[in-house]
Amino acid sequence: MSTHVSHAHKKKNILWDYLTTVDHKKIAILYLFAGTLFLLIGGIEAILMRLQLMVPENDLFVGTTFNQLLTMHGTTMIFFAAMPLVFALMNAAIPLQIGARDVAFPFLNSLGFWLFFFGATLTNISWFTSGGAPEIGWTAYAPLALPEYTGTGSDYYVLGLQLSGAGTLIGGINFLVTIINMRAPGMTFMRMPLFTWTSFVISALILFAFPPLTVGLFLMMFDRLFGANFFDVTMGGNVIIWEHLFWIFGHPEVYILILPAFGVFSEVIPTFSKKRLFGYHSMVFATTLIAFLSFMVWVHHMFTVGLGPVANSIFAVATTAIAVPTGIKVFNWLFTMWGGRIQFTTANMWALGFIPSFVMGGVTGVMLALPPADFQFHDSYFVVAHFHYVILGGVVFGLFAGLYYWWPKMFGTLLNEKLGKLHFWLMFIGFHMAFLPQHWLGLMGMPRRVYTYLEGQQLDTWNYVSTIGALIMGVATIVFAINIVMTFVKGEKAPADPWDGRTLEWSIPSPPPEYNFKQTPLVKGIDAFWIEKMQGNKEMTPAEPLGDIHMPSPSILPFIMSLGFFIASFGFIYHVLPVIIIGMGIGLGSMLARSLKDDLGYHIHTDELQEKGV
Amino acid sequence: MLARLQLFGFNELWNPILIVITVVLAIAYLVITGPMRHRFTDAGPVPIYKKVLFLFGLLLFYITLGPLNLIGHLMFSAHMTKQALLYLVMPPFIFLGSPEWFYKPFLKVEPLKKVVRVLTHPFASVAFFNVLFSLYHLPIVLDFIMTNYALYNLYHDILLISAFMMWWPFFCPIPELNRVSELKKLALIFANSVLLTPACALIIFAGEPMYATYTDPVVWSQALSLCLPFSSTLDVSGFGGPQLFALFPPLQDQQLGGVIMKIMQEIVNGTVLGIIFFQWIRSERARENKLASDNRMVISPATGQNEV
Amino acid sequence: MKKGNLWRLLFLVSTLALVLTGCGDPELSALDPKGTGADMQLDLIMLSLYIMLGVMAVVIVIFTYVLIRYRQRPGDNHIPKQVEGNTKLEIIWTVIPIILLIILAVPTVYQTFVLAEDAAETTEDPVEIKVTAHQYWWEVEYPEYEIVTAQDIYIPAGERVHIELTSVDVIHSFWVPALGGKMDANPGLVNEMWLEAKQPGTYKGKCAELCGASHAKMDFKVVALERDQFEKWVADMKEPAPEPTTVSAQEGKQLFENNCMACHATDAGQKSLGPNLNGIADRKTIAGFMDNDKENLEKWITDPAARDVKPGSSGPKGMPAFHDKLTEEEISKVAEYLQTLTIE
Amino acid sequence: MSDTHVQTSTSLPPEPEKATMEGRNKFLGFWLFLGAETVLFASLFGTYLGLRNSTNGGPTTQELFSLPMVFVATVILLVSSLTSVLAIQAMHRNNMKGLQFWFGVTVLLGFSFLGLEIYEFVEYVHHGHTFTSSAFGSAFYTLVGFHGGHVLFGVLWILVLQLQGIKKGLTVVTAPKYYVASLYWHFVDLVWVFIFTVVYLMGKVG
Ligand code: HEA
Ligand code: HEA
Ligand code: HEC
Ligand code: CUA
Ligand SMILES: [Cu+2]
Repeated sequence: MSTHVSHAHKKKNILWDYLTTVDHKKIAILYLFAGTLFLLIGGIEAILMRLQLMVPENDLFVGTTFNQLLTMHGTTMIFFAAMPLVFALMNAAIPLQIGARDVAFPFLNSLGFWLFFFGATLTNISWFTSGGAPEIGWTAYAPLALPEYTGTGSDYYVLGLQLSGAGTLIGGINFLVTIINMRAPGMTFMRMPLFTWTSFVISALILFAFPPLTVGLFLMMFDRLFGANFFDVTMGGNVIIWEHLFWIFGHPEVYILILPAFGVFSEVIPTFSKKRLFGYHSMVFATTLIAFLSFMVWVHHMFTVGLGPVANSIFAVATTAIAVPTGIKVFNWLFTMWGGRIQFTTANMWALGFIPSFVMGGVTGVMLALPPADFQFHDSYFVVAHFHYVILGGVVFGLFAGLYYWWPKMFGTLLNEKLGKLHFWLMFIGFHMAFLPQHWLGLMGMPRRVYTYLEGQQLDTWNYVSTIGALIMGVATIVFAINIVMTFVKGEKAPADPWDGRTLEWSIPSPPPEYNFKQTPLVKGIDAFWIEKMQGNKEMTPAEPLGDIHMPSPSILPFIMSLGFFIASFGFIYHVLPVIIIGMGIGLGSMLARSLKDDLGYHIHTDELQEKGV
Repeated sequence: MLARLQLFGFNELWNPILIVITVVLAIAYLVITGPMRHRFTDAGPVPIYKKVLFLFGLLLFYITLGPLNLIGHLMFSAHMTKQALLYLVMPPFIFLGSPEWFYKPFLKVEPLKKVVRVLTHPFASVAFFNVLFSLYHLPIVLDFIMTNYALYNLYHDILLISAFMMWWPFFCPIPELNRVSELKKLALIFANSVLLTPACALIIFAGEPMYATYTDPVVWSQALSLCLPFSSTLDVSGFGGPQLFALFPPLQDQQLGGVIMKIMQEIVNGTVLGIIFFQWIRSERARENKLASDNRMVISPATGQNEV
Repeated sequence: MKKGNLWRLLFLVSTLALVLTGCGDPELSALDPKGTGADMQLDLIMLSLYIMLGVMAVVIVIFTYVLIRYRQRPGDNHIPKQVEGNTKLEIIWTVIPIILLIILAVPTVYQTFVLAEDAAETTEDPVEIKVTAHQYWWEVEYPEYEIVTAQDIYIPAGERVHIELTSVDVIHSFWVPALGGKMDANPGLVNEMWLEAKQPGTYKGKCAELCGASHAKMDFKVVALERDQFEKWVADMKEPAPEPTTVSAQEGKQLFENNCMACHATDAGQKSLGPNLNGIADRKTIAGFMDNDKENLEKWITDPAARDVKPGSSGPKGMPAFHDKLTEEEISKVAEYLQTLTIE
Repeated sequence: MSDTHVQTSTSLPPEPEKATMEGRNKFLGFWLFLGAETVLFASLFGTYLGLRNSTNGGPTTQELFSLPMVFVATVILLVSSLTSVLAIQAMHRNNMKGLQFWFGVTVLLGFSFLGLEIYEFVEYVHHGHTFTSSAFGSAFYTLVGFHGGHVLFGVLWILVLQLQGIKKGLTVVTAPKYYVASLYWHFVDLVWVFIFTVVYLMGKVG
């Protein structure tokens, strides 16, 4: 066995390169594009729904069709758009922020992506099948999701989520290990950038929250495909079990989405206020506390199920408690800006727009958490308004902030600031216009998930306004798309440190070389790069001499493995045994192949490094 | 209900023997941390707040094993309150209240040290306590244990010991034995919360009263007579059933019990999370300062980086 | 800075607009409560709303101030002082929210228990109503009066009635915003709640849990009557319907007995696969949402699952379309017959 | 990162499974994975406890379970846990033969456990207790079956590692694999102890 497996660095075509890559920076780009694609799909679904609801008794999308739209919109947005976009940023930034050359499990990283991608594709393929898309809401409550009531769409939902959920779990473990084991010398936990911290915490949440979903999906799958009776009341089943399992997962899931966004803001706001983050330690603590509490509140989605006043009260109190750590964060951001020098870059605009929008959504969350009030709010448009405020005003704004902020690091080009600001303003206005009126709609008696409403219930005006808002968001998205295309066509080249950044990722070239850091940096405190800059250094102090760098080899196996499970899923849905066997064979076979063949990787030698002269 | 408690005598309700034990323990503590301190090596003075913590722990000890123990046989929610206080709240207070030097002599004894080491293996002890605790609350197990004197005492002693073992890694009084990193402690707290959830959830969401001890008059009075202090001669068979004392209907009482357990545990774990976290910050600061002075990596005051 | 103002403007405008348009449909809106439950709920909503507006105000004020005061001005390149934190401030913004939450928690817990009370707590011998949800209609049963009906729930005003909720197929949710919040109807389980209308009137009810294609149209009504009126209604319900007088209605009756009786009973005490049609002529609506007139009856019988009626409602347990079984004329006769099924 | 070089020398470090960064990552990652598995089984246990009395008129737990057989299965699994410990100890002594032998025994025991389980299931089916006969049936077979699936995966995995070991020997690359596989095996055994207590013992008593 030779240690000199020479440089597998031949030029390959781009497609093959991306299919086989195990480089976290490229995987980030894969996540980014897949996530954006599904964001567009989910957005179009949203706009179609809003068109149907624009006027009373409209008949554009009626009954099942509308239910399919809303199910696919919710599912796509949460699982196939927001999650991968979060993972895109994590992949792009975390290894760079902690001064690592790579993630802990490059191979698994790629596997995680492909599992997600095939899962998402699977679910979306349902549109083109005779059974149609799932029509059960993103929460897929039993027994509506049982074969007695709905067709193969529900199977697509179950299997698609199962696949992509496995991918997410793998991703979570990868990031946990990466952050625990791969930090550069001096990068103690209490010096980690906040985005890394929040990502670390959500990875732990993923670890604990996804298995209940997995189990729930298995039970549902067994009920649907193999005649089990978990949710079949006539055979002794219990429909509430699904609700518990789903929300034990579902509630932490919303924090899995929002915490990384919080992390992004904690990077963006200090950078563009030219000030270190106010109350760093309490920020970290608030993050862990939110994560801790997030497992104790799932019943607030089930206040009307009839669990009794004792359970309701207690989960109410536990839920409202989350306002405290969240409030700590909000005020810390405000006081980061206090006394700073605030620059209105596009990235920062998103962060600034986030603060009032999210707080607005957060406080309606607290209102929802009061059971007597929730008896009115629950399953009404008030809830829809709440979660779009936190999700759009929090998660989506966070993703955009992160994207405008790290785009130069990811692609080496700068997005156009003018278009960026236009994108922001259209989105901001459209967003408030679309969702603020939905609060009133809910209180005025409009249930959610209805494909229409009757005339003469005074619901017309606000629905109309809401739809206009959604259309404006659509225009905003088109502006964003133009910006991206323009940047690819003739983007401004980005310097290594375009924003006068504070953390390690800005100390290396944009885009970074495949090995990230030529020499692992030595970290001397919070905002490591800022410290160096303040000491007059242009670069980080290295923690090791220049030496050979070991890199993992690319591999097509993750793709093939995921493809195998993807194929097998069709076998399950249509009860075709050979297809199941072939698919599982491919999947397990590539697992075996991976286990048998050790990846020795390759080395980049010192002379090459010097040649590149970075 | 409180008035009905008069049916029990002073002896049954207040358990004088336990008072004596508690007082003796308190005096012993005060003597050891006070006049007898100098018998111990490296024995620094014990600050007042520590003494208060310890004595509060002892107070909890008495309340839970005394009056609450009795009421806990009448009402499930009181039973859960007792357990939460005894296993989740009391041990941290005892640990926080006892000075480091107090343990040292014991742990000098090599075999003892080994035993402690094994018993307090962080993940194992957390798992052990939670499993033991969850098992206890399975209806059959609880009903069985509650009506069996020897078993009852044995199980509770083991639970109490395992609770101390579980808390040890978090509050380990002796730095040398502290082998768990702060990150792991955080993970342990998470694991702790997760592990207890199924038991609580099953109790909270059960659709009907599950424990014969709190619903069936025969089992009830059997269990009750066992829990009376052994100096008691009260005959409870004439009391009728649990309904006599109940504040709530059995189902709500049971739910409340589960909820109390859950909420107490959340508060305790949340607090401990905070304590660990701020210890962590402090130790990192200390390390940073030490590094700074060792390596002369002084951070320039111009940047204001390390302003506190 | 611009952002802050804009946001406030938006907020103001919409609040204003809300005031101008009123609080919605008085038979439907939770903002215009007509029941004791909804009253309590609105009180809590308003209390929480005030607290939340206060929180918002604080955040917006600081936010706006910071953006104006500390925005980068041209030519300014100073490096701000790098502040690590401020314990006192941090304690303040931890403690104040805790206090606010405690203020909220007290009435919340209290009301949660009040809403879970037995109706008998305030009303002696409350009316018992069993509501069973079906895809997509509501069956209503008064066990003590031996009445079975559907869609319209009659209750005496000024009293708490006791409601038992369950479902025979999927999960539905029972919501009468103007009277009081909702409760799920779960298959295999029974939920209890109380409802009290302060004054007589008709209140709109909705199904609030996604239950299939026509979830949007699973409406119902709660009709509150003065006690004596209510008792009269009970008595009337038990009277057999008058025999149809016109020839076409009599033919309609014949057709009904041949085609519809398998699923629809017409005498008060009897349960049937579909809604009991006793008194259908006096229902507020047909199938929960359509104006009660002959045209709509015909439309319904012709094809209940039509796109503009109740899509998806002709499933295995639903009502079949009759356009290929009966002629238009026959359907018209059946409708005429149905219109004779009054209770007065 | 020079410690990631592949060592082929016969002198292994004392804890070969943690000698390289990859090894340490694998080690930690696997522990985390087991954490996720724990939550997975906890959810399954919760479901089972919620449904175990919903027999839908079929046989109840008391009528079904035969403790002696389950007890034998338990002993088999516990012994296999012990043999896998012996295997790892052999590995730490750099004794490839011992490693292979004890893992071999472990695999055999695993297969006999599976055999017993299949036999047991067949028995139950004869008593009318099937996957589709009631909610209890579904919950029972899902929980116990999931565990059975884990056992099956475990034996196959160890088998593959053994075959690989014949070719590759004991290196810092293969050592973490053995170690992780034995961790997995312990975990699977531990889950069984819970199944034994919660499903069988409690099913028999209450
Ligand atoms: C990113 C996603 C996200 C986030 C962050 C949140 C945050 C919160 N959510 Fe939300 N929620 C959702 C996504 C999210 N939610 C979704 C998707 C649903 C619907 C699911 C479905 O049914 O389809 C939902 C539904 C939902 C419900 C169920 C409603 C129902 O169906 O009846 C409830 C009830 O308690 C709730 C509560 C809360 C609370 C208390 C918070 C808190 O975390 C908010 C905390 C923040 C603040 C409070 C603001 C800042 C704080 C201060 C400025 C300090 C001072 C404040 C006070 C003293 C109040 N949410
Ligand atoms: C990440 C989560 C996320 C996001 C970003 C959004 C974004 C939006 N959502 Fe949605 N939504 C959910 C999560 C999300 N939503 C969930 C979980 C539900 C519950 C589902 C359920 O009940 O089960 C829900 C439900 C939901 C409803 C309620 C449906 C009902 O109950 O009947 C509505 C109604 O207005 C709605 C609207 C919108 C709108 C207008 C947007 C807008 O922000 C969208 C803006 C548009 C775009 C971002 C893309 C526009 C694209 C184009 C214009 C095409 C351009 C094309 C090219 C360039 C090729 N959403
Ligand atoms: C197979 C069963 C079945 C048959 C046969 C049937 N119906 Fe129905 N009917 C239903 C069901 C179920 C509903 C409730 C549908 C809904 O509202 O979603 C219903 C609803 C109605 C309603 C509205 C009831 C209300 O309370 O508003 C009317 C009127 C009606 N049917 C009339 C008829 C007539 C007339 C016929 C025969 C010509 C008929 N039905 C035959 C099952 C049936
Ligand atoms: Cu019934 Cu929605
Ligand atoms: Cu939630």
